[in-house]
Amino acid sequence: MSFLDFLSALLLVPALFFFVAGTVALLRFPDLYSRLHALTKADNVGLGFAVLALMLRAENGVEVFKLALIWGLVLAASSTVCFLIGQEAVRRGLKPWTRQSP
Amino acid sequence: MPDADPRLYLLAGLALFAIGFYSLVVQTHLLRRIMALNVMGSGVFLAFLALALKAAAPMPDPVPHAMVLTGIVVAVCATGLALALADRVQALEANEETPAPEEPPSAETGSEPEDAG
Amino acid sequence: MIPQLLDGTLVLVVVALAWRALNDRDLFRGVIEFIALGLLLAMAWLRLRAPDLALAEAAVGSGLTGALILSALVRMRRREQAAAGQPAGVATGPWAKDRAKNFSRVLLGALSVAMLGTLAWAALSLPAKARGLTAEALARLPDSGVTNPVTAVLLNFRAYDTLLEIGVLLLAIVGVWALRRGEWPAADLRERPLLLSLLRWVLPLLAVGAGYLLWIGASAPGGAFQGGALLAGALVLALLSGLGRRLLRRGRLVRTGLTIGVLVFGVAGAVALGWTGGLLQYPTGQAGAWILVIEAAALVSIGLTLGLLYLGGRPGEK
Amino acid sequence: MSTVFLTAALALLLTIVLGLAQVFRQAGRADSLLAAILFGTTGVAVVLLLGKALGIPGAVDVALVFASLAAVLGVAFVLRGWPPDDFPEDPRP
Repeated sequence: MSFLDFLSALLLVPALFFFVAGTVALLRFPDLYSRLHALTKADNVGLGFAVLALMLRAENGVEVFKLALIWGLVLAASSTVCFLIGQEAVRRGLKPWTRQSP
Repeated sequence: MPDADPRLYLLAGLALFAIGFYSLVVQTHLLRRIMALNVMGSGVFLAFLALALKAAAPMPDPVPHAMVLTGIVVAVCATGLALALADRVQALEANEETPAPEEPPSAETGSEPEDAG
Repeated sequence: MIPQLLDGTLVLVVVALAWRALNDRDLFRGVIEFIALGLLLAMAWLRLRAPDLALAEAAVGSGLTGALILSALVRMRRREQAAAGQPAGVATGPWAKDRAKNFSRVLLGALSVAMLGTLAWAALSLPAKARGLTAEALARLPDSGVTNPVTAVLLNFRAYDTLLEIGVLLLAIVGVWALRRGEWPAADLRERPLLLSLLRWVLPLLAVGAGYLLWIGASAPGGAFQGGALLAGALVLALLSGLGRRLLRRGRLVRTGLTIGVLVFGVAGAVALGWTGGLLQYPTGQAGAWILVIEAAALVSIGLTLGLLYLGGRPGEK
Repeated sequence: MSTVFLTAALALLLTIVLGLAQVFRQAGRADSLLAAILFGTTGVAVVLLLGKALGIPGAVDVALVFASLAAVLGVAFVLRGWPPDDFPEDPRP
């Protein structure tokens, strides 16, 4: 196992951590708005680490470029979609969760 | 990396087919029935590809792959057509029950939906 | 150990999701589970070493079919509410209490299980190794004009299948147009500037991606179907945001685009018949160019057809 | 090395199973779609890792298509696919 392999495997650890964190957040957070964070933040960071790990093991430059493109696409798309969902939820009158609410 | 066991995926495909068949008959909502047809199709695809993997000398058999590719695209087209038909059926039923709420333009298309399917 | 675990998990989740998707009390959740099923199937195709199909499933199975069914669901729900005049219950499942229905359900379940058992017995008694057509396909691959075996089968060895399939696509869109008039998806982009800024670069990217998949299909996973599905995704986005309105007004252009696949394919078949004496038997040495031209035309037709299916009817103003 | 990638793919698949639990239990409509979008992002990672572990070169393209079509699905949901009678529940304790 070369140094690059080791580094690549090491990068997968935070990737997994963030993915698990995103899923747990989806399960545990109290309302739609907070659950949106699980999508936009944790998962995208996790994917970023996974992409980095795979970039180290890529065969050529084209693959590195494609991986970067995938990450950019997911970042832009998921944040836009999350904003749209949040906006629509506000328009429909969904109240954000507060500690006081039942 | 060893290949997947074809038998496992074969059984899964058959299970999807059986589930789809059961739901197709039991469920009454048209949308569910359309989804059930899709699931049955996916089961067939899964079984087909598992069989293709059995011939994995240098690579899986490309002929079933091409057929399933055709099948996937035809399935989505059939789904689109079926959804339009289901919509017509629902519109006609709604018109029968209540005297024309505000059913916009679709009523003027002449023929019954049945003879287009 | 790890591969077996992965296979087992994947298969279990696929079967469980299929059951839930079709029998969930809440129809909307059923649709969501159906979409997730498409996603997992794409992974299964990858595991079965069928990347061509994973591409198609990723685009068509989970993306387009999901969007189609979701919009149909909302349309039906709106009508149900308008007809009933009350907030309709979530699902109209067959959860009737009466005995006769339950009895027939049990009977059907038994029948399904029996069918599954018979099929499984038949399938498992097949020989473990099959010869298949791999060797034949690979032997003729150098003559086919492409190096991706799946594309070779689709557009050379069994090109008549594909010709008929493009015809089926045309029939489907004709059927949909005969049945209904499509709705104008009315989204106001001025309210959603962020969406506009996303579309500004995603739409061109999708178009470029479609071209890329078409080009690379000759030598690697990809081709007209996958590219067409990407194009359809771009068209759906354009229709949703109202940017596609201008395209739809140009009816003749749309109709030409819808038929160009069948036309080019048919003309190519006729010319090849006169030239070499075999239907869709391309002249020696030129197969690659023929395939590329046919695929390019098919890409436009497939993209337009799948995208316009989302409209759910013929375009046209009131 | 491919075992490492395969193990990571398996772990991500398990998080998808976990997320499915969120869909299965009585959650709101938008929430179950959120879970589906989450599967989209996780699915991209699974496809990439699986493709690397199995040595399938086309997997990067599959992930690319996945990523772009996830956007289509999300936008389609918000603009045309959100049932009009949503939000009977929420927030839940």
